[in-house]
Formats: sequence, structure tokens, C-alpha cells
Amino acid sequence: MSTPDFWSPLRATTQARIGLGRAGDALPTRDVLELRSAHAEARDAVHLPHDAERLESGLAALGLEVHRVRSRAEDRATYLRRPDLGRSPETLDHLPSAAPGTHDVGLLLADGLSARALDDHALPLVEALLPRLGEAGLGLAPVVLAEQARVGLGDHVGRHLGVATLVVVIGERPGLSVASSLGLYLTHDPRPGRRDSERNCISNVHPPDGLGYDDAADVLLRLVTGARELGESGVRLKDAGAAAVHRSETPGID
Amino acid sequence: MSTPDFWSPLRATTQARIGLGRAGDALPTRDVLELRSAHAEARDAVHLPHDAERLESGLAALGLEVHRVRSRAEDRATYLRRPDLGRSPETLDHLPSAAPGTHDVGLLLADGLSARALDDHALPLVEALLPRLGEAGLGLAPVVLAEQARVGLGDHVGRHLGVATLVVVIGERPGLSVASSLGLYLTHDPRPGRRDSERNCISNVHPPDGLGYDDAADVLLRLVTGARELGESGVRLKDAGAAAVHRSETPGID
Amino acid sequence: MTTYHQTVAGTTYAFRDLVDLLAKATPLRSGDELAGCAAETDRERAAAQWALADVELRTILETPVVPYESDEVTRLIVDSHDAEAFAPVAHLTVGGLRDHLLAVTATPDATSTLAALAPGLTPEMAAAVSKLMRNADLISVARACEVVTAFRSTVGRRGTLATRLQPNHPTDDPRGIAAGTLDGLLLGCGDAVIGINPATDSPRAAADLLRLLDDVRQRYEIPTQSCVLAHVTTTIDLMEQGSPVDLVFQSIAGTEAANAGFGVDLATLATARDAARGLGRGTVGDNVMYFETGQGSALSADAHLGTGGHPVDQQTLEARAYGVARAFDPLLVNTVVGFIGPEYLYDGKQIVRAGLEDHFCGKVLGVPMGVDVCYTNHAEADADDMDTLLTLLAAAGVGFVITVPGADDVMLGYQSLSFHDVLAVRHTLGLRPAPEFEAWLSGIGLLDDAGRVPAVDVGATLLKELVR
Amino acid sequence: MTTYHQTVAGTTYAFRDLVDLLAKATPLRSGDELAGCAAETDRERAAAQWALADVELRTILETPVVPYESDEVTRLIVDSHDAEAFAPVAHLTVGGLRDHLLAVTATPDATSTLAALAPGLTPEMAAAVSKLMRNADLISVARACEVVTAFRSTVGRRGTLATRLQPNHPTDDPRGIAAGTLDGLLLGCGDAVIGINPATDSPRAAADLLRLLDDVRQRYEIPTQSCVLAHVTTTIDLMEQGSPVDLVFQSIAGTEAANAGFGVDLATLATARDAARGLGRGTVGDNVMYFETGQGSALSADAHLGTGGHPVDQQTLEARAYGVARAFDPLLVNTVVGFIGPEYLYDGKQIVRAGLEDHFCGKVLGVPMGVDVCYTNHAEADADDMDTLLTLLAAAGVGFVITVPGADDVMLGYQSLSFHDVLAVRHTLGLRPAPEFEAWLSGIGLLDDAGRVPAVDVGATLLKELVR
Ligand code: B12
Ligand code: B12
Repeated sequence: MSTPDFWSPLRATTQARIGLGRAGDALPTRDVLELRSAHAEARDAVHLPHDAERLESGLAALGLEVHRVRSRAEDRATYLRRPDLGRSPETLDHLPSAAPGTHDVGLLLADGLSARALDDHALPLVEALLPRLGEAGLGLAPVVLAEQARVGLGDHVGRHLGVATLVVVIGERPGLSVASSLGLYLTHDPRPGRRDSERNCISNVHPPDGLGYDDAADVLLRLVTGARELGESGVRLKDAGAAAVHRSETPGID
Repeated sequence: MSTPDFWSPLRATTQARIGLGRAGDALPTRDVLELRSAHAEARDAVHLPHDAERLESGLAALGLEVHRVRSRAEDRATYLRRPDLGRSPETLDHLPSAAPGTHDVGLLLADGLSARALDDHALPLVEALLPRLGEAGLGLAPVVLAEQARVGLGDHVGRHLGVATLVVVIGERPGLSVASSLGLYLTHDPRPGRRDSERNCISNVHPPDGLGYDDAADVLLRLVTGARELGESGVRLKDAGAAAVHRSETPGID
Repeated sequence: MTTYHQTVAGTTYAFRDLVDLLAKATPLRSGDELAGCAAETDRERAAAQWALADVELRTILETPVVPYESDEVTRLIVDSHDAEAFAPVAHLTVGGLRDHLLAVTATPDATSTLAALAPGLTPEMAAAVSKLMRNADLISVARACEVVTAFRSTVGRRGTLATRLQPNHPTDDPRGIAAGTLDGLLLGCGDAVIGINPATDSPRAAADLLRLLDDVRQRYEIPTQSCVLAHVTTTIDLMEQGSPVDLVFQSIAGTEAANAGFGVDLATLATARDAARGLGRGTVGDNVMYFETGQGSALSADAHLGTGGHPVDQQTLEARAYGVARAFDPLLVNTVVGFIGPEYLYDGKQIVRAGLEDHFCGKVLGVPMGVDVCYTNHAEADADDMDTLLTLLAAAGVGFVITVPGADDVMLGYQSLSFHDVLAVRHTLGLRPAPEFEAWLSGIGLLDDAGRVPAVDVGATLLKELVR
Repeated sequence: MTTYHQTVAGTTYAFRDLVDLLAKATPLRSGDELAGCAAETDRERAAAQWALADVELRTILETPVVPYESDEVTRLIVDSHDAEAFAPVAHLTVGGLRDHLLAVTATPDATSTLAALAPGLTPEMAAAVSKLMRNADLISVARACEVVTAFRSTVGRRGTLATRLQPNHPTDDPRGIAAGTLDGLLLGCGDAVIGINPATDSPRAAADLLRLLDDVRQRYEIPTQSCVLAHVTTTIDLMEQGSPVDLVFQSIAGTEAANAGFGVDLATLATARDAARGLGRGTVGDNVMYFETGQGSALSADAHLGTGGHPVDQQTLEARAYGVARAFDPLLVNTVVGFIGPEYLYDGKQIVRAGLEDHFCGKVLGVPMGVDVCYTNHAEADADDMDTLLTLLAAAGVGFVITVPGADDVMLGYQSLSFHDVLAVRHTLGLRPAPEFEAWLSGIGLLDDAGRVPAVDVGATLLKELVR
């Protein structure tokens, strides 16, 4: 009964499942089955391993020094039930160690809950970020790739590397429609014990539907700069920039 | 509000949880907790291994030849999910084999879902049965003890031993109040492929609250005799004897 | 024989035939894994559901899952199919049937529309559509159905929730059974039936128990029916011998072979039904049969193979048991959903799902469904799961449930519901006992002004004499 | 410090202190296993429940699970405890409280009795008693509670089930959000709040979204409230800058340390509440706060340690978050029960149980509870579990639930309920939207004669202009 024509242009503005039909009060069979297949796929996405080699060589091609770490969660099942292990590195001995503040910015690329997100988006994001860091005169520490990792792992890595501000680029949990999305978590003066209120977050980086690489990099740079000025990251640091979002072409309501 | 005095004599007539109080519509906390502890215990009872040695030597002391078999279910977890394996013997090669009808009666003592039931009741039951078989002039095949066994395993064992009528004495699933109860399943002319409609059953053997050993043995003997006369066991064979049940002392309704 | 194909997320899955498709489309349960017919992954299951959604109802009608030639249950289903009632949905696919049932449910005359449709649906259609449904769908459509039956009380009317009072005893001791019966009556239970599973198989014992229950009923003029759940052949004999039989009980299943394993066939059930009807003991109706079913019983008897010798999934076979049941105009049918054990329904989740499926399938087929909301101690389930299932079923309009003292059946070795559980859910959802029974409760002082069963001092009630 | 001992089936179990006892008495959940405070066996859990049942409520009052000195949440709970309201139960044990609550529930004036008791109960008492309760108990007592709050619509009235319409978008695109809002309104949702989680943390973006929602509301005169779920500090700034803020949102937890992890404290919440009240934007009430909670959030922030440095179980801490909430007279509080993931609630069973516990604890404490009935793709749960939980909560009288298009939140990466799900459960259980909103639906042609939301041709409604 709802006009398909009415909804189709709107579907270009959102991945949300708007304008579904009705079978009585319920969803029509077709939509129920769509959701069921999507669920089966999303569950698989949680468990897909990521292609660390490809990412590593891609980063190397950008001229970056890359190291790898693993968390103490030895497999996916453990990772899912033991976030404490996912926040803690197996060892950091093989990473270059330096005094706090040696590097301006550090990057930890972590699989998190969607390794595919890292495979799909990490490289172009880093590519967007590098020139901006350069322009701002900010030095980058060796990049670290982490497996079975949670956000909190960055506190150990950042401290060990001696970075002033650490950015964890991590796979967000896969949704039914969005299986591949990155979250960026920024921590100024990272060290074990940092609270989440002492970080800032840029979420849903997954162009074309989510935030774009350039937009994300712009916000990130503003936050890094802001954190350096404020001397801290977290709730007191707000992104004062323009709402850095991509807008659908058709105008919003007036 | 319900008078405790009213129910206490009745509680001697049944293990059922009669006359519980009320907390509004629900069970009082005490009774909810009783049920919870009982559930924890009953779950354990399913998994307790049984003391085959003790039973074996007890049977030997009665002058019986005893053999042991295992089903193809290798552990309890497998047993619970694979009744097909529980019905099938790992091997019978070590048992004496004979032509059908060589022995009048065979006994398979099986752990079933409550090994404890076997430990508690099998020996006295056999003791009650032996003189009755003797009086009736019925010969007994070597007794077989089975682990991780289902009722259907008896069809293989009975056929292999060459018995006319096989009785499977098996641990019934443990309830909340009755963790140790035996079931007797009788199959005339046993062979793989027998249906349950071709067997007879005597259930809830667990004195003092359930059926007593002598009562059970009486019924069993009537059924064995009946099956031999009818040439079959199963739904067409009915126990025409007195309702062989123990009655609580106080009289029933008039 | 049609093979089905479906692609999901780049992988194409093939399904041998309709039997295979039905099995693979079934939500995960241990019994189908045991039978070797379950989908191996969630994706394969989703693929099967997509393919099943496109299967036409006509195809299901024309493709028996168990051969017509060798199975009298199939013959019953096919031969008694009502083409006229089927007409309004004859053009639909399984997916279309789901949409149709839900659309009908949202209309004011849902109940009569669904009742008219019931004879046009086969058990396999009901099973197929249930596999596509969410739990909420199973609940809302079942709720829209109303299947009313009667003997001395009326069961199944919307807004009511009746109970079987099950006072089992390990040795069939009359005094112990009377005590259990009293306990249940005091808690407002027994309006669907007072039914004992006899521990012994002796016809004599069964006759004694029938007499006991009939005495109690007459003495207190309780508008309910009694039943001793002996084998149907025993009950037939007892009727001939003049025992006071209200309802004839029998366990039934969805294949001829499984019924044979239970020692019954359709002819025997017909004989029993006619004999019981002939006794003319009902007052407000003449539904005289009481059937129990349960997913897994065919498989457990190795009687689950269908067309091509392949396993049929347990839920489809269960629906076929309702096909058997409805041919005999039963007063009561209940699935003993968690009764057998974890080999068929592994945990609380599978039990809850199966309970909702069974109830739905029975209801859309026009069967007066009740459920034994229960679990065993070898399954991964607990009393919380039973609360969950009972509440869901009550929302779905279940006709009756089984109740035993303190939820603990000391003879059958499992946990069903307590009488208390039913009082609570009736209160939570505003449900009432069977009308005749409710009037009786009120007359005997077991109903307060708010229509609830109060806690009473048993010594002050007439019923106390029941155990003297 | 008291040590507790209890023997079950021949084994004696010892419990270090009340913190340990509460943890061990909790139904199994992964978060407590993760924290290392769960019972190791079912028997140990049963033993802990026996021991807990005998603990006096006074003892709980006098034995904070998190020290008074170091935790402002404890201080809030202890200092605001209403001794007069507590008096009727002051002599009871935890087990006695369960019996009392259930007995009260069965009385005609249950609602007022429970409302009067609420200020006398501490979160720890509510948590303790919930651990002894069965799912059915949690449902029936919660149903007897009625917690009504209002702003432009009235939420929580018995017989109603309201919804948050959650039109989230990965880039906060106004047109995409407007499309989601339209979708929800057409399906009768949004009566509790139209609330967006902003993907970005930019105050500018939040201000834009607030303006967008307020425009829609005013244009169609929708009697509901809007909310942009930014951090409370951002919302405080926005109020100062004149943004149209109806409700102030904040995630809260049950310890001072966990709140610090969220970047909030009680003083900040009070500032926000006063500022929002000062705006005077409510019409039928002035409840201006919206809180979200969820078992596991304290543990996830490593802020779950209590007296003696030992872990406090996640359910007790969750109840303490309601203690925080009720101090600020919120319009809405909801637990995001399956939101975080399997490390805290492993599967559908644990999610269902936790959802019922949270709802119960909130309600008996006098908090206007809603639930985000939801799961993530890394948990062992599915849409059937959500149907189950929604139906149970609707039976329990939940105030509101979260709804998103097709159940799929494309920004937060999880599944909640679809708008459809709520229509269905309202129909199944005879529930209605918030009264003011229902009148609005009717006025705009979105309610049929039977009081149901029909499928409409969107092109024919006024609302279509919302996306032009
Ligand atoms: C589980 C169960 C069933 C299940 C069996 C399926 C299964 N896979 O387990 C189902 C629901 C299908 C069932 C059906 C029936 N059952 Co039954 N069942 C039981 C129960 C509760 C537990 C049995 C047990 O623990 N066995 C031990 C395990 C280890 O054995 P198993 O190999 O896993 O299971 C086999 C036996 O249980 C057997 N079996 C089950 N019931 C019956 C009944 C009879 C008469 C026979 C011969 C065999 C049999 O079938 C199983 C598969 O081979 C008992 C009560 C009790 N407390 O024991 C009643 C019980 C054995 N059943 C009984 C009855 C009457 C029946 C029915 C005849 C009812 C009817 N009128 O149709 C039917 C048909 C049985 C048949 N001929 O096939 C009676 C037997 C009374 C008697 N003394 O003869 C009992 C004692 C309960 C009762 N008092 O009502 N039953
Ligand atoms: C799960 C989740 C939470 C959980 C975190 C607990 C947990 N153990 O995972 C809970 C419910 C507690 C939570 C709370 C909040 N969250 Co949150 N959360 C998410 C979510 C849905 C998934 C995150 C994820 O997958 N992470 C990847 C995994 C692998 O990382 P992890 O190490 O396992 O988890 C850590 C992070 O998720 C982090 N985290 C979670 N939320 C937030 C928010 C901020 C601002 C920061 C710095 C860190 C952070 O905490 C976890 C434990 O260390 C995202 C949305 C998304 N699509 O990603 C929003 C999201 C990150 N959260 C958000 C917000 C705003 C919050 C709150 C500030 C809300 C509030 N007003 O109070 C609070 C407080 C957060 C804090 N300071 O601690 C926003 C951030 C917006 C932004 N750009 O800054 C997001 C993007 C959602 C949104 N748009 O509303 N959240």
C-alpha cells in the first residue's frame, strides 16, 4: 500500500530499512528473510580473519615503518568473551620504545570487531591523513597493526612508542547493513589506565555511505591539534569545526 | 494460610510437592529455592558415573555369570545427544553367543539416565527375581551390565545371548524428587528393529516410595509368563494380575 | 522430483527435494541434527527459507513428504483435504501464506476467516509457513485463532486458560493421588481435565483410578472430565467393562510407522472415539479424545523417514500428528514440548521455539491445542525458560497447559508447571478458567470478588473431605 | 564483615561477604564470569540464594557494596533513603521481601502500595530480591507497578506501550534522518521520544539535529519530545546557546568511577536537569532527563570494584544506576540490554533474563523504565529472542521500547525492534500508544476505528511533506 516510488529517492539518503511494507502488523516475508540472511552474514563477518599482509605492504608502500602486535586474546572466541585480554598486548618487546612525547602522533590499526573494515578502509584513511599531518608539522611514530585488539590496547602501545597523541583505528562491530565500518579513538598522553572519557571518537568511517576519508581526517586533525592545545583529550575537548558530514544531494527539510 | 497440620499426614502418601504455601499467586521463596537446589542436584545425577564394579561383584556373589558391554556412545555428552549410539553395542564379541531360545530369560542391567538408580536398586531387584524364576522353572542367561545404554541396546544383547525374553533394567531419568528409579522393559523374542509397542514396561521401581522389589518381580514374572503364552510382548500383552502397587496405610477415599 | 537452488551471499545451495528443503528451512534443533537433516550453517538455513518461501502451496499438497501408498497418515491428510476451504489461498506460495495469515490477523473478523481456512490447510503447509515465521508471528496468528471444544467444560474460548490437573504417583496410590487432586483443585486447576498417567499398565489399576476420579467429580459436582492415560487398547477394554471413561487418551505421532511404534493405528483410534461417544457422558459437548504429541517421537521410534527414504524434520512430522488428531474431533491435544529430552530439543531456546511452533500449527489447523510446558533434568533448560514459554503461550491464547504439584512430576521424572504458575499468568494477562469450572470455583468458595483464586484454609473448605 | 555459609546437598559453601553473596546468587551471565565473581556451579548458586534469602534488608542498607567514603553513588543512595517508606518492610529478609512483593501484587491496591514502598527500597535491595525471583515473578510484580512521567506526552500509564523513534544515520544526514522519522511516525512510533544518536561529537551537528527535530514536531504539532543523545556536557552548552532542547540525555552507570569513565558526575547531571527544567518546554509534565544504562558498562570501564576491592556483580551495579536515575526525576530510563555484547550477556537467554531483571528493578524503585530490546551480531542471539523479550516485557508493562526502521540501526551496528514489532505486540496484548500521541495519530488519519495503525498510502498523508 505504500508507494514504492515515494520511498526510492529517500533510500538514496540512508541505508536504513525505511518504507518496508506490511503483512498485517508484521514485516512482509521478503523483509524477514532479508534480515535473516543479513544476520547470517553479519555473524560471519565477526569471525573473518583480516589480511594483515596486504595492509602491511600497503603501508610500507606509503613509506611507513610498520610493526605488528597481538593482544593476549589468542583466538576469536576468547576475544569475544575476554575484552580484558583484548586490551592487553602479548608483548611489546619487539617495538621501538621511546620516552613520552618523542613522536607527535601514533597510529594503531586494529581489527576490533570487523577485520574487514580495516581491510576496506584503513589504507585510504591513512593516505588521507598523512599529508594533513605533514602540513601541520606533526611527526608520526611507526605504525602498529594489532590483532584481536580492543581500543584500550592503544594505551600500552602509545606509551611504549612514546607518542603524544595516539589514534586507534579499529573495526566497529558489524551491523546488518554495514559490515565494514571504522572507528577512530584518539587519546592524548596515552598510558594504561586511561578512561574512555579521556578519549575522543570519530565513528562510522565507511564511504560512500558513512563518513569519508577526507572528512574523517579533517576532524581527526582538528582533534589532535585541539588536544595538544588543551593538554588533554576527552569530554572537555569538542570538535568546534563545521559539522563534517557528507550530506545527501537532495536538500533536508527547510 | 493453609494449615500445615492438614497436609503433613498426606505428605506420607506421596512425594509430590503438595500443600505448598503461596506468596500472592506464586510459590513462596523457600519452595522456589528448594526447587532450585533440587534442580542443581538432579542435573548432577544425570552425569554421575556408576559403580559397575560393586554391582558386578554383588551379582557374582549371587552366583551369576556377569559380562559387561558398552554402547557406542563414548561419553555422557554424546550419550545425551545420540540415542542412536546408546542403542547400539560397541561390540558383543566377548559375550557367549547362542541360538534364539537357548535361555528363557535374559537380564540387561543398564545405567540409562540414572546410574545411581542401578547402584541403589538393581541388586535387591535381582535378588527378588531369582527365586521366582527358579520356581517357575525359567532359566536365566548370563547377566549383562551395560554402560551409556538405552533400552534398544537390549535387542542386540538378547539376540546375541539367544534368550526368549529379555528384560532391560535401566535407570530412568532423574526427577527433582526422585533421582534414583528403575524401569524394566521386557521384550519377547528380542532382535534389532523391535518397536517399543512390542515391549512391556514396569516403571518407577524405587522403594520405599516407588514400586517395591517383590511387587516388581511379581509383575515381571506374570509378564514373562504371559509373553511366553501369547508368543509376543507389547501392547497385546496386559498384566491381568492385581494392581500390584503398594498402598499408603491411610485409606483412600471411599 | 524437483530440486531447489538458492543463492545467499554468493554461495548457491541446493536442496534435494521438498523434504530436504523443509528440513533445512527449520530453525536449529538437536533432533534434526540427530536425524542428519538439519542445515549446516545459518546461511544454508536462510537459503532454504528463501527457496521455501517461493514454493507453491499446491506443490506441497501434491508432494507428500511421506508416500501416500505406504502411510495411512498421508492418506488421511490428502483424502480429507477440503479444496473449497483451500480456495482462498490456493494461488499462494508459502511466503505468501505467511503474509496472508498475518494480514488476516490484523482484520476484525480474523477469527472466523482463520477458522474457515483451517480445513483447507494441510499439516505440511502449516509446518512450512511456521518455519518462515518469527516467534512474534507465531504468537499473533495463533492468538487470532479460536478453537473451542467441550465435554463437561468448555476449553479454548478466548480469554480463558484451562489446565490439566496431573496428580501422578509412582505407585498409583489412590490416597496420594487424591491428595494431589485436592491440592490442584484448591489452586483452581483441573478445568481442562483431571488426568492421571498410570504408573502401572495393569487394566485393573486403571479401572480403580477411573473410579476414584469419577467419584471425586460426582461428589463435588465438578464440571470437568477425568482421564486415565493408559494405552488406548486398555481404555477400549475398560469401556467395554463399564468403567467410567470420559476421555480416551492416546499418544500419537505423524507417521504410520511411529504410530505403530506406539501400538496404534487410525482404525483403533476411530473405534475408541466411537465407543467413548457412545457412552454419552458429556454435558456441554461431545469431544471425547485426548491426544499427546511431541517433536521427536517419530525419530525416537526410528519412524521418521519419508519420500525417498530420507529423514523428514521433526517439526513437519509433529504437524502431521495434528492432522491425525483433528480427524477425531478431540477435546484436548497437547504437545509435551520439552518432555523427551535434549536429543530432540537441546535447550530452553529450542523448547520455547518448538512450543510456539506446535501451538501455532495446531491452532491454524483447527486443533484445540494445549502445551505441556516442561523440561527434563538432562536438558539445558530451567524454570525461567518455562516462565518464558508459559507467558508467551498465554499471550498466544493457548487453550490449556499441564499442571502438577510444585511443578515436579514425581512419577514421570520431569518438571512441568505448578498450579501457582497458572494463577500468576492468569493474573498477569487477565485470563480466566473455563467458564463452567469458574462458576463451580465461585460456588465452592474458591473465587474472590476480583475473580481470583485466594489462598484458603483448606480445613474450612468442603473439599477437604476428598482425602478423608 | 560477615561471612556467609550455606550447605546444599552435603557441600558447604562459604561466601566472603555480602558483595560475594550477591554475585554468587546471580543467575549465570558471562559478565560476572569475566569479572571473576560468578558462582562456579549451579549448586553454589543455589547455596548463595539460600543464604541471600536470609539476609535482612537492614543489613543490606548498612553494608554498602561500594564504600560510602569513596563513591558518590553510594552516598546518594544512603543519604536519600526514605526510612518511613522502608518501615513496612524493615523487618524483612530478602526472601521475605520477595514473598511480600508477590503478596502485594495479588491485592487490588498493589499499584499504590508498591509506589509508596519505592523510596524505601535501595537499588541493592531490588537487585538482591530480583536474584531470588523467577522470570514470572519479575513480570508479575513489575506489571503491578505503574510509574508515570510526562513532558509533552505521558509515558508509563498502564495499558500503554510507548516507543522511542530512533532514526540514526552514519553521517547525521538530515534528509536521511527525516526519512527515518517519517517512516516511524507512519507506523505509529515516537510517542516516548524521537531521539537521535549523533554519529559525530560536534556541537554544531548536534544543534542542527535539534533544530531539525524541533521543526518537525512543531510543524505537525506532534505531542512528543525530541532528543539528540550527545554527551551531557555538549547538551548543557547547547542549552546555553539557545538550542531547542526538550530532554537531556546521558549514559549513566552504578559507580562514581564508571560515571567518571562516561565523563559525568552527579553535579553535572543536576546542572543539566535544572537548565532543561528552566527552559519550561514541557506541556503536560516537566520530567526532562533521559538516561541509558546497561549491565556491563561499569565492568567495561574497569569501574566495577566495590568494598574490599572485590568485583560487584553487574546486575547489582545496574540497579545502582537506577538509584542515580531516580534522583533526577527522568522522563525516560532505558537499559540497552543486549547492546554491548556477549562478554556481558552471552546469549538470548541471558539477555532475556537481564532485560526482565532490569525492568523489574527499575520499576520497583519507582523509575520510568523502558528497554532497548536488542542484540549484536557477535552475541548468540537472534530476532526470535527479541520477540520473546518484547512480548514478556509488554506483559510486564514496560513503559517504552526503542524502535528503528526494520530493526536495523545502521549507525550503532546492532538490531533493536522494528516499528512493526511494536504494532504487533500492541495488538497481541491490547496495548495503546501514549494518550496524547494516540489522539494526534487519530487526528492525522493514522488510527483506524479499531484503534490500530493501518497501512496507509504515504503519498496521501500530510506527513509526506516532512521529507520534501
Ligand atoms: C520418555 C518417555 C516416553 C517417550 C519416549 C521417547 C524417548 N525417546 O524417550 C514418549 C513420549 C514417546 C513416550 C511414549 C509413551 N509412553 Co512413555 N515414558 C517415558 C518416561 C517419562 C521416561 C522413560 C525413560 O527415562 N527411559 C529410560 C531411558 C534411558 O530409555 P530410552 O531408551 O532412552 O527410552 C526408551 C524408553 O523410554 C521407551 N519407552 C518410553 N515409554 C514407553 C512405554 C512403554 C509401554 C514401553 C514399552 C516403552 C517406552 O521408549 C524409549 C525409546 O526406545 C517414562 C516414565 C519414567 N519415569 O521412566 C514413561 C513411561 C515408560 N511411558 C509410558 C507410557 C504408557 C507410554 C505410552 C504407551 C503412552 C500411550 N498411551 O501412548 C507411549 C507409547 C510408548 C511406546 N510404546 O512407544 C508409561 C509406561 C507404563 C507401563 N508400566 O507400561 C511410563 C512409565 C509413564 C507412565 N506411567 O505413563 N514415553
Ligand atoms: C559499544 C558502544 C558503547 C558501549 C561501550 C562499552 C563496551 N564495552 O563496548 C557503551 C554502551 C558503554 C557506550 C557508552 C557511550 N558511548 Co558508545 N558506542 C558503542 C558503539 C555502539 C560500538 C563501539 C565499537 O564497536 N567499538 C569497537 C570495539 C572493538 O572497541 P572496544 O574496545 O571493544 O570498546 C570500546 C569503545 O567502544 C569505547 N567507546 C564506546 N563508546 C565510546 C564513546 C566515546 C566518546 C569514546 C571515547 C569511547 C567509546 O568504549 C569501549 C570500551 O573501552 C559505538 C558505535 C559504533 N558504531 O561503533 C558507540 C559510540 C562510539 N558511542 C558514542 C557515545 C556518544 C557514547 C557515550 C559518550 C554516550 C553518552 N552520552 O554518555 C557513552 C560514554 C562513552 C564513554 N566515554 O565511556 C558515540 C561516539 C560519538 C562520537 N563521535 O564521539 C558512538 C559513535 C555512538 C553514537 N553515535 O552515539 N558506547
